[in-house]
Amino acid sequence: MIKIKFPKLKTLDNVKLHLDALVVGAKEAIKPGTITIEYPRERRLLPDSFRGYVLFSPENCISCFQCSFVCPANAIGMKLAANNRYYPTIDYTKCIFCHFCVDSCPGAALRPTKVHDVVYKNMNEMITSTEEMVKPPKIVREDGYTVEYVIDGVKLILRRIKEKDNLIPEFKPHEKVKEYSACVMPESCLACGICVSSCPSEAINLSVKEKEKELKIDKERCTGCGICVKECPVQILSLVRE
Amino acid sequence: MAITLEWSVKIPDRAIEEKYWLNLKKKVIDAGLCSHCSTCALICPVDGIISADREIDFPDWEEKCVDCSACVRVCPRYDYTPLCDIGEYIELTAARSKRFKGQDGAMATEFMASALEMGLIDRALFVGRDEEWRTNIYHIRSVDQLKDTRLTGTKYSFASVLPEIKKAMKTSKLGIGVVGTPCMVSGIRKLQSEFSLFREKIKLVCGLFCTENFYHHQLYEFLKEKGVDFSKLIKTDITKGKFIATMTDSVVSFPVKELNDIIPHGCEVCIDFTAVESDFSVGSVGSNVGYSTVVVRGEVAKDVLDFIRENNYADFGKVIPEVIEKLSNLKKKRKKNIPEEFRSRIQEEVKPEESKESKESREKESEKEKTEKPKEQEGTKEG
Amino acid sequence: MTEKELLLDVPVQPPTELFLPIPKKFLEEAYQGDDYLVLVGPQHPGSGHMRIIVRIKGDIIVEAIPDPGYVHRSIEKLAENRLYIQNIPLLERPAIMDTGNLTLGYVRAIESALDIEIPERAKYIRTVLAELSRIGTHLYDAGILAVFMGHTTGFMWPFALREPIVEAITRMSGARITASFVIPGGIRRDVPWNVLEFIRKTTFVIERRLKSFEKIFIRNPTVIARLKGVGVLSKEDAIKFGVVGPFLRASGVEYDVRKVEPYEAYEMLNWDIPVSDDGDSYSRFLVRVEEIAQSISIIRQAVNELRAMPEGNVISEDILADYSNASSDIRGYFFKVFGNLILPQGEYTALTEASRGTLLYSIISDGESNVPYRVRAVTPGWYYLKGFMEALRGERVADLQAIYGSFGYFPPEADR
Amino acid sequence: MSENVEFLGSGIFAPFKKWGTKWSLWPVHLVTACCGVELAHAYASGYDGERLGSLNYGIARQTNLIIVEGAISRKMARVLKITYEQMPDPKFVVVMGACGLKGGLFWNGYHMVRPSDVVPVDFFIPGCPPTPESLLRSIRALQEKIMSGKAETTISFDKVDLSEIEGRSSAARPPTTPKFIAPTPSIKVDVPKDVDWEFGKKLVKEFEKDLNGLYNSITITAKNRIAISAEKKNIMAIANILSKRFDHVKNVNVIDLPHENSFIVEYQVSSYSDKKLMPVVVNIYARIPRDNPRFPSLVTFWPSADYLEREMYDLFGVWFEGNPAMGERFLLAPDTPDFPLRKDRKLKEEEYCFCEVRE
Amino acid sequence: MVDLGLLGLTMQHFIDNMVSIPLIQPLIDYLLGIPVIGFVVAIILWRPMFALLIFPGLATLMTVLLFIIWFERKLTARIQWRRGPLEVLRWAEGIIQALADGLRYFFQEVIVHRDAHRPYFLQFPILIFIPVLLPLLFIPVGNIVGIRTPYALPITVAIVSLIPVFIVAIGWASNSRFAYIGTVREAFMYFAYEIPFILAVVSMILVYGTADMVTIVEKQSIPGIILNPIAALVFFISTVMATSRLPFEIPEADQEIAFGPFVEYSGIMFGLVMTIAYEKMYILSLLMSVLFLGGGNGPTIPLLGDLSAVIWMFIKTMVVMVALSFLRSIYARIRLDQALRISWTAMLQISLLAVAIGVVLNLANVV
Repeated sequence: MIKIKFPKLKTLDNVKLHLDALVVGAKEAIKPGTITIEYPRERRLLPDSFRGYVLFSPENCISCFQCSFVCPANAIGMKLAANNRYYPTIDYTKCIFCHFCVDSCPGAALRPTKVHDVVYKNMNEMITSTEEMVKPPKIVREDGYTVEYVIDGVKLILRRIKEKDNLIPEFKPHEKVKEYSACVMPESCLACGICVSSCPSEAINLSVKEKEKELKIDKERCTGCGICVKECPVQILSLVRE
Repeated sequence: MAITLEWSVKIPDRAIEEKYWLNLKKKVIDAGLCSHCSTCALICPVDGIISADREIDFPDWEEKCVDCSACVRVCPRYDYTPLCDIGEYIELTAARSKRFKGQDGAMATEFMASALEMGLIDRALFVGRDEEWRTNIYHIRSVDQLKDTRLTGTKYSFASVLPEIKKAMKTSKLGIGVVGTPCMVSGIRKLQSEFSLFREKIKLVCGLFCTENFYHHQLYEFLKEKGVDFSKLIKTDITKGKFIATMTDSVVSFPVKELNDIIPHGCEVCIDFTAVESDFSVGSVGSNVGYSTVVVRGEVAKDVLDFIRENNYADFGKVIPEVIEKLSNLKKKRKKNIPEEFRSRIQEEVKPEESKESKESREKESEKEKTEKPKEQEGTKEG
Repeated sequence: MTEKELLLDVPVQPPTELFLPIPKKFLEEAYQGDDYLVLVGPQHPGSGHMRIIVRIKGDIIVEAIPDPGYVHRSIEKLAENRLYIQNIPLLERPAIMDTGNLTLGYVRAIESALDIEIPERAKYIRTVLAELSRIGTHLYDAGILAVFMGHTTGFMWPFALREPIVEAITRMSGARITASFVIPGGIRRDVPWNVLEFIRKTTFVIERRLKSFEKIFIRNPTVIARLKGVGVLSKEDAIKFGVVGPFLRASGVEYDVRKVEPYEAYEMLNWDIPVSDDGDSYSRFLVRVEEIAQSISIIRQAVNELRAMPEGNVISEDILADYSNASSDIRGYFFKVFGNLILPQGEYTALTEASRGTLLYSIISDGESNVPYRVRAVTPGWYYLKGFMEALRGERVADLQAIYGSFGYFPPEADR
Repeated sequence: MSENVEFLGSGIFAPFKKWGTKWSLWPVHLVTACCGVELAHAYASGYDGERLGSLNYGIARQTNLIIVEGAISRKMARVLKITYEQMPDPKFVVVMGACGLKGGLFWNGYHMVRPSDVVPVDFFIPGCPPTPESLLRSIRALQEKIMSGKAETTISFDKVDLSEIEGRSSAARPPTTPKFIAPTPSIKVDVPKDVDWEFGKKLVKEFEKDLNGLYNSITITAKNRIAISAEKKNIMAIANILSKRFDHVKNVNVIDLPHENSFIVEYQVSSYSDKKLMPVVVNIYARIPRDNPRFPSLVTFWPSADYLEREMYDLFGVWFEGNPAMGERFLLAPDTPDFPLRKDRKLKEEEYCFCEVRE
Repeated sequence: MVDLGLLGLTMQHFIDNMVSIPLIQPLIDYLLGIPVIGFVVAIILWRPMFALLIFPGLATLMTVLLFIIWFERKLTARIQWRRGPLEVLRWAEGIIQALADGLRYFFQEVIVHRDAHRPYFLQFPILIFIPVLLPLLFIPVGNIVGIRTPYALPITVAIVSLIPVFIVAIGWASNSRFAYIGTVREAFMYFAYEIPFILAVVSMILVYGTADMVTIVEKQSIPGIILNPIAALVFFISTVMATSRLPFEIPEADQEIAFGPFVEYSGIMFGLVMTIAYEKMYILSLLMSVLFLGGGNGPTIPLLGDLSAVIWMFIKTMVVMVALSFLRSIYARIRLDQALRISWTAMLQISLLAVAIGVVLNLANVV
């Protein structure tokens, strides 16, 4: 335990403290340690893992709804696109940029960017539909320099590089694991067809014979999104690893 | 656990060329056979079939029903094989629980509590009631939750117990115990025969002696006319042909016959008094006051009974089988309401001639019993 | 806004319709006596987002009644209908500058419920993040204390020193302030070596600039005059009114959750807790300054330990179950692993030492739903609000701001 | 505000008015929520808002810009309205942070208000908290709006046609919510756990000796955690005995069990003075009926429980007899629905799918 | 030639007492030739009018006001590791920031809230300019002086001490709770610094033996600060208190009582009220350079004639103002009772010591 004790000050120490303060002030006035980034003209170099606006690549998306489920602010809604698939749309009025969606997307369809300094004039412009999330957005930029925090020894140096920072970092997707859904207890199946109608990639098909119904899961088409496993009323489907 | 990518499911043939729900509606509900056991509400994948305080219904079935035939496969009354008499059993005793107090011996509660303790099941479904005695279902997971008085005691109105099984199955690991009327028990047995998942999950099924059940709103208005104040009502009972509603300050009683006009159709065609297909059935008929008659049928129920005996959670007593037979024959009189094609399927239980000495010994006991207090019960008793 | 409400006059009789949480008789009493009722309101430049109703006789405060709740965002009600992992950003919002400690508390409650042991590297990185946010919060409160006493340099320098810390947290987690980096079982992704090296070097920058900050603010005679012997809270009062954290240690009680119930890597590192006896505003401030020095030494030791450790495994195996390939970066498997997290039945209480004091999370789960039944979060601000109000009693009105700043009272954290 | 911008743009002095206001947008010191951290960073040495002439000033009368930092609760809405009315005329409002737009993380909270319903807003900044750079971008955008007279969003997207990606023949059935809430859960606060904690076992024996007959059960629920269940009537007696060894309260908690028609009220106490008892947290709890919840207040033994009890009255409606300031609203605004934390007060549910293509 | 016969003033009267600037003498002669403009130029360059309009007077006051507000923000920013006002005029480091603020105030709505005493609320900020600007009349620069009287110093001090009365009136007129507390604090501070301030001036009068500023300046072969440094220190500290600058920013403590007496002002009224403190600082630093730094004395620059005294005086005043605004970034605000204790105990004793030194120097009539 460190005992904190502050001695009673006599007038002489008081004057010394006054002088210390004035000397420090004067020293800073002459040789200041300015660390200001002049934003409109300069921009701070952000790490590639910065959590800014989110980009979307539709071909990797398996519309598994996981980004919409995980969003703490319910900012992601899955919208029915023209090709009858559900794609995420981000409502930036509610988005808190926690990137749980980027971390949950099994198909690595959502990518982070370094775009963050954006301002809107009204709120309904902030709901970006899926079509708008594919191409990198164009923002108003007035910066000529990029400032990087560099420390050597005890000095903090703001190194100014005279080029515009590329706001779209290259993104290496995580290594995916092939999973497909299979039935664990076929004799309890109701043949209700809910898994057939909720499978986003139409991997399960139901054929009706005269006295019985045939169900078949196409291992290649199944993307392992897990919706059928979740929706099955009797919970008899489960995801199986390759 | 065979993991397959292709499998087939047998489906029953259609009575009418319409969606299976319409088949069910026409052949069972409109035909007056529906006993409101709500097994179809349990199995419906889109939770469309509603089991509430009115007839079973599927509101917007045109676009919600996926025509999967599950409801038709599980309905016990679809091709109805009526059951009657006591059916074979391992043991027939009367008992009274020491830990709980219920309608009579509170043996259904006792059985479920000891099953929970044995670790046979981890979830028991009980019928509780709110202020207006409307039924709602409680998921009981521990013994001390059963102390709540609103759970025990008979509620003479329909309770949609089976849809709650669907919710309980999601998270119950060991198994589920259910208490229900004979029609519910036959619904569960039909369900288990069709889908193996329910065989594993539903471990213990308790049947109740039941003559008939009522829709809550009909019973509620009927009793209101009789002057029953539901806020002060503490117990309802049918003994000696009389319906007795005891309240904190007064008692209202009237002969059961008057209830005949509000008996639903489903109960008029039912002749199963002692829940023949249950693991064990409980009722107040045939045992003296404060005791419940327990008919142990399944092996599982036998182990639970032995468990109760070891820890002597209950004390046991005499049972008079004739009284039970008398009542089940009384209920068999309803055979005439069953439609033609089903009546042929009833297997009467041929009474084996009794060996002489067992008969006298039984008559002696019955006189002794009669001298104490003549008793003749009717109606659904929940021990 | 009805016309009457905007009438800011000085009435003779007490206002009839008033939305203050004080009983009517208190008002009449104040108006009949020669006391003066001052509302140090939420918009007042000298108070945070709350109103303090101060009853003063002449220049001496007779009684101070708080009117919190201006930033009450119903965190506990929202936490009851979100998944367990969706609560991590939610429970970090009361004090976003203290992101490491607040998320740590909630996540440790989950881990104590699931009985999982997190890998060694995750423990050290969590300690570094917690200590970084501790330094950040102490600097934030020093800045606010300075602005309350009119010392603009005292406001600007701590926020300048916060910039390298915020840069460190950005490189570590991706977000400047709200990192939401701690997840049940470890942290979201492994921190590469150059970022850890940057963090270690940041501590040297901060230490050097703190020396000149000490001369211009901490040892400044006017600051000493304003803080010495003001808002004294004796040891018995501090315990009686439930004060926590550095403000409890400043009144002489040697209590720090990191020492009493050690968690993460605090056991394996050697550091010490500063305690002072005189309990006035200045000792509260000095205790926090000494804690910055302790946190700096903790970070340096932790980064040295981390240098020796193999990179990679930062999420515990038993929570990943069959997605064990995601043990160095949760990307791609976050919802698959945590989507259906269910805690066993019971109540799990976890205590953590946030920078402003003891932080209590108690999660009650019914063992079946993947949504907590009840999450009770009591933040340090809510503990020492009572002690703060009692410390104001008998002080001068002009000192209200100095005591407010010395307590580092942050209403969003207190109101939750 | 459109008429503000018109006022600045009209008349022969227009260029001076615009130039003067452009380079002197002083935000008022109205700290509303936790985004204040990033506002402070924007005006501190890191980014220095004063470069653009914008000085963080203290009083509403002398400023012309309000930066609403984050969440506005019902109580703060009145203050925001009064501050806005106090400001002299050409005034602008910038809302900062997701909480200020549509409630962000607290979108379905019962205490939240949208600033755009209280005051007319010029610019909205996404982010939680938005970075200082986006805050200075909003000052720049406001300056452009003043000079050019019309507001411009600083981001533009270009659309992409999705139809050629191979999709489904017909729309799939959207999945249901991932949240599963057990219908009638059973809540046990004292689930025993065998943990090797010698001191705890000794402590439990001491409690059994001291409180003989007063308690229902004493269980060790985890290391350093003991739960004592008791009846409401002898809570005061237990508190009296325990307050000799434990000197402060760490938590007053109420758990609502609507299906069992009861509340569990918990007091978690610990001790600062006794070194060995420091890590121990003892949880004393009792059940009380739900319709007229009254509970003896333990303020006399532990004054530190005062505000915790008043908060529990505010949120649950449990009346703590003996607490001096019981009954008044403490945390909640007068117009909030009362006792909001009870389970039967439902919040708006999440919505995962805009199934029909909207707007 | 307009003949103001009735006042008996002819242009000649002005030309006799004209500022002599050899550098631009031919230009002035040419301008005097033009009938009307000549007369105006003559009046402007007439020494007393020059003192009023140009040097210590209006023109310099306006430029100094603009400069010092910008310089203070720039200096504090520099000490606080940041850049301060910049983008207004990027190449000149934002020097016209105060102009932008002033323009914004000018066009902002002036709110007079319902309970303020409307006439006084609007008049006092304008009336306060009388005590603030009047002393400029008596401050000499070389031989340029408004009115030369032997009682110049007491009059200046008397007028300067009138300012707090007006500030109290402003606070009373705005009838708001915080303004009320602000005015009470202003009154307290007024008692605090007035006595040491006057004693310091008296000690300097004793040192120089005369109260006429012109003779004081002439007598200062050795600058006053060396003669009586203690009086200089007391004068400096009481200037800090008078202009309520940190560490004595108690009346307008914007964190505690929201900008004191001026809390209700907005728009141009606030512009005027905000500049009072700066103008008072300008006057007192002029007075300090006259009394202690030998205002106007200094090696004469050949071609400028009278202007060299003006330049020296300007430099010395700027030095004092820079010193005053340097304190803003160093100190925190001390409490009112601490300020009173400092002024009534320490400052009073030091100022009595200064008077004693003054008496000694007077007897030894050093100067």
